[in-house]
Amino acid sequence: MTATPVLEPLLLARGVTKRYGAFTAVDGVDLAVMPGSIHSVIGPNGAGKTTLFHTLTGTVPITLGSIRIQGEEVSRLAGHKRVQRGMARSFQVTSLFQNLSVRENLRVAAQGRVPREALFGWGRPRDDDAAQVTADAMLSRFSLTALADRPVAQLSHGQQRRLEIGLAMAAQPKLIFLDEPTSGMGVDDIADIKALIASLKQDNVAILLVEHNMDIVMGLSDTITVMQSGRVLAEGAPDAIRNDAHVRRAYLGNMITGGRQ
Amino acid sequence: MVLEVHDLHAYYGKSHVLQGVSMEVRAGEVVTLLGRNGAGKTTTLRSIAGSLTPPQGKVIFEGRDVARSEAYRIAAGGLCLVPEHRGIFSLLSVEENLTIAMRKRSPWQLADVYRIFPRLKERRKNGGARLSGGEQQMLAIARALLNDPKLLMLDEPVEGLAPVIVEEIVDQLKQVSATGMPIVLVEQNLEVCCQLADRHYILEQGRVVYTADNAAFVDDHAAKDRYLGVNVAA
Amino acid sequence: QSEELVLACPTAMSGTFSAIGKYSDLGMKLAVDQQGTVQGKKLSYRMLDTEAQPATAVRRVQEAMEQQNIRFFTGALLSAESLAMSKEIDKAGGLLITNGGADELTGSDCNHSTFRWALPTYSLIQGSARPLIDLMPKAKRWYTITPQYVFGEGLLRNAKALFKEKGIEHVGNSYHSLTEREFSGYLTNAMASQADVLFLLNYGAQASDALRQAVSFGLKQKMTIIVAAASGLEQFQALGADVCEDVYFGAVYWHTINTAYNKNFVSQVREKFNISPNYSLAGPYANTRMLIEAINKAKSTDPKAVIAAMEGMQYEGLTGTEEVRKADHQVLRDFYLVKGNSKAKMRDKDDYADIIHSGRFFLSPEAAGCRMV
Amino acid sequence: MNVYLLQLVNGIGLGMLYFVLAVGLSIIFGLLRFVNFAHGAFFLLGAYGCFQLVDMGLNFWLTLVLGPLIVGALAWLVEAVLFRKVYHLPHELHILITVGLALVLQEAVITVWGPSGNNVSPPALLQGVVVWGHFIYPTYRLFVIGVGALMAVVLGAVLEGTRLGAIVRAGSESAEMVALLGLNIRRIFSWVFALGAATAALAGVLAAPIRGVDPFMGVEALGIAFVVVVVGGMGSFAGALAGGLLVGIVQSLMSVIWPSGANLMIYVAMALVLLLRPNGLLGRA
Amino acid sequence: MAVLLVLALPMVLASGSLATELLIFALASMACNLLLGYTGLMSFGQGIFYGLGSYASGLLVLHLKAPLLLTLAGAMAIGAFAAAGVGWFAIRQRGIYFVMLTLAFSQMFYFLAYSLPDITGGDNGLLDIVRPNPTMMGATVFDIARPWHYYGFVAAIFVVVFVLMQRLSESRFGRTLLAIRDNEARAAAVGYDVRAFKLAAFVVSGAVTGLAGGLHALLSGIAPLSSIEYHVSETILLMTIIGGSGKLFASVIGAAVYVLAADWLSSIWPRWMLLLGLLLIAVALYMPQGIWGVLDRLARALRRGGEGPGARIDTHKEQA
Ligand SMILES: Nc1ncnc2c1ncn2[C@@H]1O[C@H](COP(=O)(O)OP(=O)(O)OP(=O)(O)O)[C@@H](O)[C@H]1O
Ligand SMILES: Nc1ncnc2c1ncn2[C@@H]1O[C@H](COP(=O)(O)OP(=O)(O)OP(=O)(O)O)[C@@H](O)[C@H]1O
Ligand SMILES: [Mg+2]
Ligand SMILES: [Mg+2]
Repeated sequence: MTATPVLEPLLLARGVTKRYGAFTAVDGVDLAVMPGSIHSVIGPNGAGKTTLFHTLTGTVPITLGSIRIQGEEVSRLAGHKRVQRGMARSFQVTSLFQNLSVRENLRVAAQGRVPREALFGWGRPRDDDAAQVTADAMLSRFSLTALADRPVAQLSHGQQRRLEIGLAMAAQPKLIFLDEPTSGMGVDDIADIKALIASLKQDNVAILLVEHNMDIVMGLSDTITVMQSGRVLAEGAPDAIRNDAHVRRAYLGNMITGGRQ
Repeated sequence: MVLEVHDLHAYYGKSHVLQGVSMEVRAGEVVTLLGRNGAGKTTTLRSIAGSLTPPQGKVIFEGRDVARSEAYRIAAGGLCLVPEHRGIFSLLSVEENLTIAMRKRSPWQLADVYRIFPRLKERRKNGGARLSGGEQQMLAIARALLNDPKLLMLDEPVEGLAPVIVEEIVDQLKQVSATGMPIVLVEQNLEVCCQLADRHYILEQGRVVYTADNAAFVDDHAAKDRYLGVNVAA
Repeated sequence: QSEELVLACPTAMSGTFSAIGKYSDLGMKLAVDQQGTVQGKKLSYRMLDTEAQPATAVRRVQEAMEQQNIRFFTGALLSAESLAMSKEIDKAGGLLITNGGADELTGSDCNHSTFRWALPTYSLIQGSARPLIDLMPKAKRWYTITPQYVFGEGLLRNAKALFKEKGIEHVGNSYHSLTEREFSGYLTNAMASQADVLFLLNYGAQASDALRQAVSFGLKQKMTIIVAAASGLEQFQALGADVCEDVYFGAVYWHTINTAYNKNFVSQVREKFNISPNYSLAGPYANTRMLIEAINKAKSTDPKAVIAAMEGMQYEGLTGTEEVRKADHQVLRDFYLVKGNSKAKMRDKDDYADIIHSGRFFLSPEAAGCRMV
Repeated sequence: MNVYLLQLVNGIGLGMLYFVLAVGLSIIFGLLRFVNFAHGAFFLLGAYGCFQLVDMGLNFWLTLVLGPLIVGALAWLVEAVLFRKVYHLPHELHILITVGLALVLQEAVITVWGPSGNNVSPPALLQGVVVWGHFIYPTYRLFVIGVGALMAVVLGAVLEGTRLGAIVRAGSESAEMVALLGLNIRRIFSWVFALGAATAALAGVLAAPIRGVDPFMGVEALGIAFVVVVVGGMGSFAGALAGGLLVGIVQSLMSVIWPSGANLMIYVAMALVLLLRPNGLLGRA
Repeated sequence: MAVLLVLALPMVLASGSLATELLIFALASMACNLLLGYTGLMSFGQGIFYGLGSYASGLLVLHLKAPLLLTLAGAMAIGAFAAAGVGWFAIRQRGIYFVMLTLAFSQMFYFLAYSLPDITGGDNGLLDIVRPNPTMMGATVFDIARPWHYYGFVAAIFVVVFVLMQRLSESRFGRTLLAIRDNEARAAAVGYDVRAFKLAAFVVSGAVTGLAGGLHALLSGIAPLSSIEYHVSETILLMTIIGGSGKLFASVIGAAVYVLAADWLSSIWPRWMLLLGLLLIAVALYMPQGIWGVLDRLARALRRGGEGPGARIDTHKEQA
């Protein structure tokens, strides 16, 4: 698995299409994510970013198109099976295990990488379980250690957003989907998250990022895909995108939300 | 003086989340409530709006103390909150979401909000669940306007919105406040705050630790660094 | 040994059949109070609430035998639980007199400890349909509605046999489940079959509903209606005279039975509880009287002796001289056919029907399938 | 006239009664998200109310109005003092409290009116039968069909069409948010609940002359009502109608095709519908 | 704690049959709790497995003269098997629709049992189910004919099952169920095949319920139709809710309270169900966490009073 030729994309999506009844939310999108790269998808509200995520991660069934991970076709694979192929995602609208402690949230997420250990998991989880170790690592990485034993329901929105990403990372994926990770976060956390995302590059994890914070998008992305009303409007390096006339008109405006150089 | 909050306290179970918040909103001004995650901004708004009942403290709205009176009475009185998670009704169509909030006497009517948010008009018949994050936010704000507010409280209204929309909303909010509507704004996006607000409050661990008018705040980098940790350098 | 002799009446006090329990209690009370002491022992009784659930019935019986060391059980009525208890009581060497409808009680599942005052399905059919057929020779087309469980099947089997013998055309039958309460569908079938007689083989509330709905469908005008086995006076009270008028009912007991014994019984019930006795009240009473007879005859309260005394015993009972058949412990006695009165013709508030025929009809023990081991 | 056709007509008659019986349950669940196992008990009360009032010499038509009103009022009270306290709790507690109430009411009925049933004769005007060839149908059941149809129209207009309908649906999703819009959700809930109970009672009144009254008709009715609601789609008002008719017709036709299986088939039908259309025939996702 | 209860019962209860029935329903209720409290599935179909369990053991004893343990194994097997079948359909549904679907199934199985009298004895049920003694190499280990002896036997089984279930609920499997209960969508998103887990839980629950049914058939010597009625499903569910979902021992308490209350009330007043109804209402109003919730809070209050601030911490540990 690890011995993948560098030039082969980790994720290769062709003609991804999602229809809700008559309405086409995603319309023939092509996408190629290189290993260890940060690839952002931006676009106005309702462009279809989240829906694209949903189809790629198998949260909703795809209507048309093909999705390959390291050459393996996964477009018809159930969402939970794609996780074992090294995909993980965070949700735009926070979605956690509200009644479990923060620590347990992370452990369960980490364990998801090897579900049969749970399905036939007769033993009690122990502190030296691989999953538990990962979870504890995540706790400190997201500076949630102080809250480790609190039920998630008691965390503030921002704290929950951070955990949201933590869950995605706990699966130790090759490719991680982040849907607006910083939405509703305090400015300081945004900085942390930015650093965090950057740090992921080191462990050679590829990131597919939906984000409205241009500071992060422009600052971190290797490639940016701009979507509008379900279609790809433009794709390219940050600078190219920043200077693309269409994109400006369609999206960035005068970049009120940070990212001003 | 539209709203006066005196020494407001709030608890979640044992955790003492608000430890005596005091603030005020004068006629026609926009006030922001800033602070790190978990500072207590949302809790403050919810306590004022009455969806949390503050065990201690006063909330004087248009001369009457409304603390500890029922949420729907407070809202009917014109203290109108757009909550953090938008509270869109997924069982209702977009239009129904709007109509249940409509008030005859409100200066804002359906036509007005459709003009501002054309996207909502397109999706009129869509279920509330079938909206993108941004669309949901728009719906929430539109709904609040129909509800004939005398004071608008917005909890992170542009969270997760695309810059163009953010601008639209900012302009929109400017218009709203231009009509003389007082607004309390909780927002993480300093840019937005500074564009809109007349005064700022900064919360920390459930207390107001800083307050200044806009002009002063814009230049007070020390405060921003200290309380919000923005490094304006980058 | 305590100087008290405690009888138990295990029956449904709560749940769907709680009406039975209510009246059974009165019946037991009357019989026990009348007697006072038997063989020098103070007579008393306990009601055991079976909740109409065999499992509960068995548990209550077990407890009664274990803890209060009760050996004599009378008045059980529901088929399923009677069967279950009969087994349990036989195991522990007690004695049960039941009014259960299931033929197995004195048939395939008969045993030494179990006696039955109720009548087998054979008697019900013979006692209800046969006289009616003789009464109306021209009514050749009969339609049956049958609940699909052992009791219903038994009735149907016997009815078919009788039809065969009498050259009656069985123009159709509708089975229904034990939980059915809506009979319009079946009635529509009956109507379409253009029968002369509608023969209802279901019991209790189901019979009431079927009949009530039949009347509302105007079937009375189109055909004669007969209910194989009325559950008793309370059923008439529930239905009201208008519904019952001109309808025929088979009856295991009816308060106007013309025997001195019964007259006396009825008057006592009237003065004590100022109601007229129904089957649920008469049954446990009769059972208990019968038991006491046997105990006195045996001059002992040892179940074995009492059983021996009861076998073949002849005694005066509500329906006249009754006899306990040794071979299968079935009580041989009369069954009645009554016809509903119009409101105008009722002499008192409970005079819903007149007895128009009575008689004894029994299969041989062999034919009934009882093999005592 | 062919027997299947007869059964079809008869099935419709049944179906209409089932609809009136179930629609209240559907409203209460679908909109308040409240599982009301006491619905059957309200039906029971309606029936006994009818018996009692008619017995006291009141005429049936008055009963038809009075019965539901009384029960509705009672339900309004119950909602205010009991159920309101558990809306926010999980479903299992709804079941607990409503089953409890159902038991209490049923046993109360037994203590007042005795354990064995009673008869209620339909009003003189409706006692006759209509005749088509060999087929006879009680006028009264035709009347029931009429009432059902009327209910369908009226309720339909109110629930799906009006702002009130929308508000209640909203409330079922987030009472807090509705309150934030300045609407007194609690009062609305009470009214809807009372209305739902009243319809159950109406069904009871209508049913009494058909099947008499007995203390256990409530439990039985509840079973049917749930099937109807689930088949039709929880909260969908038109669903209750469709479900009612479907169940009625299946039951009626089965009594020719496979009588002993009539009840079984009802549930088989229900399971099938749920497998093919997870939200019932007309339920919204 | 389970052991204590098992030992306490004989001292407080006069009737062995009652005590045994209590333990049997405790088993069924625990199985129900595994679904309700750990998986968030409110099953109205437990009666199916219970009923099939009793039929199975009845048939095994009657027709095959099967030895005790085999009989019970059979009951478990059929319970598990049926659960797999019912579950396979039912878990496609969520929320109240799931409840209703299971309810529909329980009705179906009732009518099925009802319309197959040759196998189930129809309305009369199966009779004469004589308890086989537990034997080892032909030799009777000990005689369970008398009620209290049988109680001993059931008690042993109860304790074993309880311990196993307890272990299961703390296992990685059980913890994952809790997560699924909490947020199905996310559980799927982090890589779990939610249906597989639900089905597994269903099968375990079915097996235990089947066992309970089997034990009951041997207790009463009959397998009546009423053992597969919807009523049984309801009772089991009520017991579980009364006890409080999410904690195994709570179900045991729930079952105990229900069985004892029913037994006691029914002996004092024919209208006892009215009182039972009031009890249910009271629990719903004042003990939303069930009776267990109350006891638990009491226990903590005491401990806190006893040990001062320190106590809060270890109570936290308990929860985690
Ligand atoms: N379940 C659904 N049924 C029908 N339409 C839907 C559904 N979900 C989303 N849509 C529509 O699909 C379009 C894309 O939605 P999506 O959430 O992907 O946008 P987005 O790019 O994520 O927007 P945002 O940045 O605001 O989150 C929207 O117009 C939305 O109305
Ligand atoms: N439901 C709850 N139960 C217990 N504690 C809570 C609950 N909601 C919030 N808290 C706690 O109260 C504190 C304030 O929360 P609040 O949501 O008001 O912060 P906030 O300023 O709105 O944060 P954010 O900017 O992330 O929205 C936080 O520490 C949080 O952990
Ligand atoms: Mg999105
Ligand atoms: Mg907040």
